[in-house]
Amino acid sequence: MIRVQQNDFNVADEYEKLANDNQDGAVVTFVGKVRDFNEGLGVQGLSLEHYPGMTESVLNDIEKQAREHWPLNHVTIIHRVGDLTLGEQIVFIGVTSPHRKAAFAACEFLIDFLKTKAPFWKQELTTEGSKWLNAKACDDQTSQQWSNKLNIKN
Amino acid sequence: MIRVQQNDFNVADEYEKLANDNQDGAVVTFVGKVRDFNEGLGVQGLSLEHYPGMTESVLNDIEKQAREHWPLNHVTIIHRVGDLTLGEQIVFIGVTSPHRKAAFAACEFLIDFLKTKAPFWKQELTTEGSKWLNAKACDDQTSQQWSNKLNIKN
Amino acid sequence: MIKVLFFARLREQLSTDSLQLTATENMTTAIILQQLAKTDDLWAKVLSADNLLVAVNQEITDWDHIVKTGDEVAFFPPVTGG
Amino acid sequence: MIKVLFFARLREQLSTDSLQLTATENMTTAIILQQLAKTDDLWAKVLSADNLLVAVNQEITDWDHIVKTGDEVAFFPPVTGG
Repeated sequence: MIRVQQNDFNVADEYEKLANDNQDGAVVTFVGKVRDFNEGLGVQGLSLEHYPGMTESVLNDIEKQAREHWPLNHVTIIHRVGDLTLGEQIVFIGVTSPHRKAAFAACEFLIDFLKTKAPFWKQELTTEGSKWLNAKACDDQTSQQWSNKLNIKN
Repeated sequence: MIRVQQNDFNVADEYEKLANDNQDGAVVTFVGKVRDFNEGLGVQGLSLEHYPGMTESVLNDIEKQAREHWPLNHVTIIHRVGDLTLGEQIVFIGVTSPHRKAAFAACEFLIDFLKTKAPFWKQELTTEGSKWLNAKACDDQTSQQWSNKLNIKN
Repeated sequence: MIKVLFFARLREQLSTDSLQLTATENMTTAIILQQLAKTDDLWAKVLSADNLLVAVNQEITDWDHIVKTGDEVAFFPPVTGG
Repeated sequence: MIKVLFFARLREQLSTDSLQLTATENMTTAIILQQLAKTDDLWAKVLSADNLLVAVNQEITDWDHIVKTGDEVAFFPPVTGG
């Protein structure tokens, strides 16, 4: 299940939906939040822009790739757009699998690929004004490492 | 926070307690559940025994090791004992960190080490009677791989 | 016609979120970029950023991708979501 | 005295969860195991399982660990939690 939305999500509700299956021994979730530091400036919030249509199609593709590599049952990807304040939730990734290693690997793969492939852009609202964030080289490297390991063509 | 208990835990409550800190950009949780297959027999439930006192001390030690290797903020480990039926939750591991990679690595480390170091024993209640589970060699290997990688003495 | 979209920093710097272009034969994504860069000094500067990405019909692609009429072409900086 | 505990399959097979032993000089965990194995054929068989683990004072240890009076020694099969 893939959703791109302005509204906040509720982790408890998403967990309930993911975890109702008795075939799954493992449920792994990741939540990314707006934290109060980045490159040394006091962050007061974020504004998130995306490319409607392409975002959903990239997220679907990433999910498909994960399912090709690991035995997954339920997959949930939720990403928020619009203005977010300090401490707010940005992204939820949840996966279930009969096997714990698969669940961990797929969850981390999904967020790593989302960060380098999905068309979202963050603008930081700091005490010194707003500014677009630069992509992190380390995120690119991480995604490249997965690609090499799983033999995925970028 | 470490707890060994007969009662079920509520993931929503545990998530709330973990995720209330604005310094943390990442929250990773793992839930292990009783699943309906293992070695080919119809599993109806599990009975979990432990070594009171030693269990808590091992879990504290594992948490301490994780904190030495990754910048973690909140850590929650909950493991249930006693009788559990199909689909019930067995174990909860939750970690928060400023960094997502640290949160993922620490969460997986904690469950991998719990599985090979903490004195819990599972008895499967199947349609053909109850039987003690055997330890999996792959769990031992996983924990050995962490030890080599992080230079931990077993 | 080809629909061209700009996102994030690019959209802000150009004060433009979309425009239309007429397709010509063998028009690659690189040719579109060069053509747009001729608009004025600002566009030339903004569109010369060396880490620009391009998508055709909502899929990331290369600079030698040939664009046809009806296609949607988007230019944007590296993504920073999650 | 030394307190000896058994867990899981071991506890069931021996029908015993704990017992007391008198400490002797240079008594290692291996010596305790050998001494317990002399109880009868059942104990000899159960305690000869090659994957037994031993903990002294709630910490996993080796078979040459010297045990003193007041110590708590536990024998159990490989753990299977989580």
